[in-house]
Amino acid sequence: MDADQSSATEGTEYTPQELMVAAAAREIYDGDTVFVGMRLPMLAYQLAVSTHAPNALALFESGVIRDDPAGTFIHTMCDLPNQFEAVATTDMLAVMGRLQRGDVDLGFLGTAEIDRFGNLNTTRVGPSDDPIRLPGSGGACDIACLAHETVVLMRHEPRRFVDQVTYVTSPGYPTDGSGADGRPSPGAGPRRLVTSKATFGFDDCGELYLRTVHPGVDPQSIHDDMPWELKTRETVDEEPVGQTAPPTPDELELIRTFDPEGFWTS
Amino acid sequence: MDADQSSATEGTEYTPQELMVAAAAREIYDGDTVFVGMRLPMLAYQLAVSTHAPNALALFESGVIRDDPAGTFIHTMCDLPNQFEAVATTDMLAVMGRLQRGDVDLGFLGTAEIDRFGNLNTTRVGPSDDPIRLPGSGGACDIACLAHETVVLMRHEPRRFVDQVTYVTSPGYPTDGSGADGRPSPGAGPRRLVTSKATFGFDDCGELYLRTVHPGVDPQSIHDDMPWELKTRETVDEEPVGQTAPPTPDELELIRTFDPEGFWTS
Amino acid sequence: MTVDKRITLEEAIERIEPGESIALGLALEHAIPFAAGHELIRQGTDELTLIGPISDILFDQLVGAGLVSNIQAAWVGNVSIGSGYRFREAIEGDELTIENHSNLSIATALEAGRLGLPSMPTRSLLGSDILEEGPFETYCDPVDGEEHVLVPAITPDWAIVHAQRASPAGDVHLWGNVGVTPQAVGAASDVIVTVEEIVDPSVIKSDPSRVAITREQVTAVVECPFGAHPSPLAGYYRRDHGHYISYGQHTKTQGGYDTWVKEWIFDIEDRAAYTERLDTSLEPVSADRAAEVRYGR
Amino acid sequence: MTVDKRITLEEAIERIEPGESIALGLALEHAIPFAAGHELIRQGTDELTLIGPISDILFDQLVGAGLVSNIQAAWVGNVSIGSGYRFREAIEGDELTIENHSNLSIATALEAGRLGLPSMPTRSLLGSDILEEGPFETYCDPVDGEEHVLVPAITPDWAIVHAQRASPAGDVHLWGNVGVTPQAVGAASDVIVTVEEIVDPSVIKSDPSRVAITREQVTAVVECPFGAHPSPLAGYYRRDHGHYISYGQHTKTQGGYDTWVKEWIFDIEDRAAYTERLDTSLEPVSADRAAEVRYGR
Repeated sequence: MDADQSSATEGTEYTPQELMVAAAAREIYDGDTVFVGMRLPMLAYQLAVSTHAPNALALFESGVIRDDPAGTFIHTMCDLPNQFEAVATTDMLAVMGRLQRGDVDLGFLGTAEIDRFGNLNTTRVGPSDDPIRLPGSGGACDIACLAHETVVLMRHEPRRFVDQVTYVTSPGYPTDGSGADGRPSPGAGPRRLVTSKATFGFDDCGELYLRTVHPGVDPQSIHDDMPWELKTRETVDEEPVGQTAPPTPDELELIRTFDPEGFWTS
Repeated sequence: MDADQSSATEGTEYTPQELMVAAAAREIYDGDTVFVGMRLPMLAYQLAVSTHAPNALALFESGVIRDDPAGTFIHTMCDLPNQFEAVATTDMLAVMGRLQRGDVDLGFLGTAEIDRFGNLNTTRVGPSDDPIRLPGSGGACDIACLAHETVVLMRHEPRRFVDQVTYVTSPGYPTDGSGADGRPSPGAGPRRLVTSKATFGFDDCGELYLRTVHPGVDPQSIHDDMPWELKTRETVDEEPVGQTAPPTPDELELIRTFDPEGFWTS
Repeated sequence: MTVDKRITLEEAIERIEPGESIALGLALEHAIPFAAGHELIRQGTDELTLIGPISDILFDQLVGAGLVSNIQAAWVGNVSIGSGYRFREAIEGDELTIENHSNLSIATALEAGRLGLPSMPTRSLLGSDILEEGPFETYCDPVDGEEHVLVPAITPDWAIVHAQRASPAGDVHLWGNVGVTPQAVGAASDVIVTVEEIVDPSVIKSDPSRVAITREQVTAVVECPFGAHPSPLAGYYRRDHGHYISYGQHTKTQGGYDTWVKEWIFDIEDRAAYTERLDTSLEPVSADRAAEVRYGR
Repeated sequence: MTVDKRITLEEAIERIEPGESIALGLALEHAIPFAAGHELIRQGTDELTLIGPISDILFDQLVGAGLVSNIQAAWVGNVSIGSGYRFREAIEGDELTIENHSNLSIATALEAGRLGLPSMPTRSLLGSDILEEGPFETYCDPVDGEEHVLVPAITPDWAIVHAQRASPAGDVHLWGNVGVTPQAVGAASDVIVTVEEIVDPSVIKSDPSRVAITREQVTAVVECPFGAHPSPLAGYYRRDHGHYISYGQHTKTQGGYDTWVKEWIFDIEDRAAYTERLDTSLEPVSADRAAEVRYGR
């Protein structure tokens, strides 16, 4: 995790993080049971349940279960506003049991590195003789292995797309191209990658492809960022790469209610 | 379990059940963590904690944990008086986890049949082509396997002492005479058998021996009840078979407070 | 915004199909869902598999009604008097099968189900005929090199729980001892909750650490006052010991049971009429309010 | 009649020997026992193994003080800003070892300890380098025939828990989310409980379903108001976000940490003096009383 995702895009009325939150929120369907991690996913859940997914239920690995946004800004899933008037405040195995049993429709993941098959690394990067230590998995590996599907959120930087992640913290699809069927874990694997420039899907081989670019982003710049030849939506379902829908004014207003000082989104 | 343990001994001022409760209570040491089963053990714990073992803690498989007697008569460990002002009312794995971890000093068991090595049967008796079904283990097998030591309570009837129990519900010691070391389970096995006529110990081979007879009982009658040649305390520690201490007036008064109508003790 | 899961007891029990498996009597002698069990008898849902640690007389009543094919339990009887006569006669007559468990093995089997695991280990059962006759396997654990028992998961089609109060959405406050309730609810495919009172969601949300069952686990919520009688419910009513003793005395024969079931189930219109028949006060005494708890944000 | 386990924080922490293992930060970002951790720093108890899922900055502070040899955890950092700089530098400089876990694998390891099992299975970790590098084994479960991971039990020498209130004997009321608290308390050999308030036993006994830890699990009870600051405690205080951000800003170098630890730990007499230094109100709002609960007998 990094602290400084705060470079607002000049000339637009929303930040890249606000767009990511809106795009992530749209991946939550009404009635979903969602495993919600820290940072932007907390905002994405709060946005979704306030708009198109009023019956989405949030499970947090701390033991909190919620059906609505925390009343005020939160840094962590354990902040009192996230516990206050929760559906339940229980223990980790009570919620992780539901995850492992297969009851979670969608989980969110962040990452420092991603490979072509959605394998994620939040443990250590850099050369083996001079590694840089990151905080580690937390619940990420569990969500990657066990949620029915996952959505990955990542700041878009070329160095984060790698041929091979330094450490597989959270497994995506097998690098042999066998896709969801080749995964040793019960979950079906990543559905989306949402970056600060574009959204991506994963094809039947589990390989990343470009779905939409955010407003103002040149699709070629996305291809240029990749160390491999990036597939696009055209090769998967013959649809052209589209443009990511920007957050609506209502969505923006809600996001700014949840994060009034732009701590996570500026 | 049988319902009619109500034959008061003529000519004494206490019933055999009251004596069994007092003898069982003396097996609880101050500071013990005790796994308490239904019926007479509930009374034995209440007596012990009210007299010589004020710091004995009772775990009940229902999830109740107590440090004092239930305020009024109880049929079951889940009766409201046993939950009221308990130390905790939690779940079965919370207390069974402590049992399996080895934190329970003493557990109580009842039985329909017992063999020479303390193996107990509460599942089925009689010939295999015409069996009589009993209620089953409940937590008895777990207590037998996992408590550090156990005390067995049984109404004294010759048919209950058998060469081989019909069904091993609750394992005692191996029938090869290998004693506590030969047990596959972590607990050390039975410490005592308390019947309505006598108390018994188990020697290093895990074999039952006569320790004390209750007041007014002819020791020879105990030997006559057995299908095998019964060892006595003399062969184990060269002490003569003693007489079981009867309940004191204070003990009797307490037992009759806990079971005012003699439901379990008359 | 939330789905309202309130239906009648009749509607809830109609969802259970013949041949399905039901975990009930999960808090041991506390909070046994007798009203739901009696509705099963009324509807005649048969070929059932019953799952539970200590069923007290509810399993015996369902067996007496001829609805049960199989039982997975640690103990079946009448805690006040010992034997459950309908169960005994059915087992001795080979009319039903039983998978004998200990309390810990049934708790472990349900815990494995709750955690989505195929099996879980225990140190219990070794040396017993429960192990020999049951669905268990022994294995040598690679960590400590010792022999342990692997208990296969049990994942009931249904769990039925009686509790103090719930919201219409199915978030449940339950207090007092709970036995294997968390395990069975977590392991079951569907859950029916009967409660003394359905309350406004704000009541439940004022104390989220008291919530034992949450909405996405729950299929139906039924308001059913006195729904656990003759078992006790913390804060609501004491155990009706006389009812258990009387049930035992009257059901030593199938004919006796048939008379009992007519009087107490088939001839009774609903739970309110059942309650009116009782002539004993079971109201708890000393029921002071528990110490205050606040959350805040 | 009961043993009084009240001692001072200093006395409680003195019982922990260098080289022992301690589980703490068990409710994740909630109720982290910072006061106890700071006393460890004051006493200089070193060669420690720290165990926990998400430690927030308490692990970083103990690492910065040079007390930690080994960590078994899923995530170590500063939840408000990401990295914990003292942890990063120590790992990158090979000054401590880490056994990487996921949250579920650490919860499973502690659950195995709580249940007295040598190991327990999980479906997580498959395909990850956590599995490859860790102490785990894969096995084929005989029930479903699939590959699973066996997680060895973790049994800490100590668990330290901060809670709202306890009796002198060590029966503890804890509410709000608890993370892996039940698992770690059950798995540990000894438990130290720090609480906002030590109360009369009747307060605890008025609500036995609220009791999360019982006396026979507990070695020492310490009254320590504000003992979880800067983490939040349900009903008592909100999270002090600024404190986390400031800690991160000031501890990017060891020199910065040394200044920080002098100012916030070594130069502070006790927890009361610590509290006086804080210039922000963290009192929760909307802290209405939770819905009433009664038991009765």
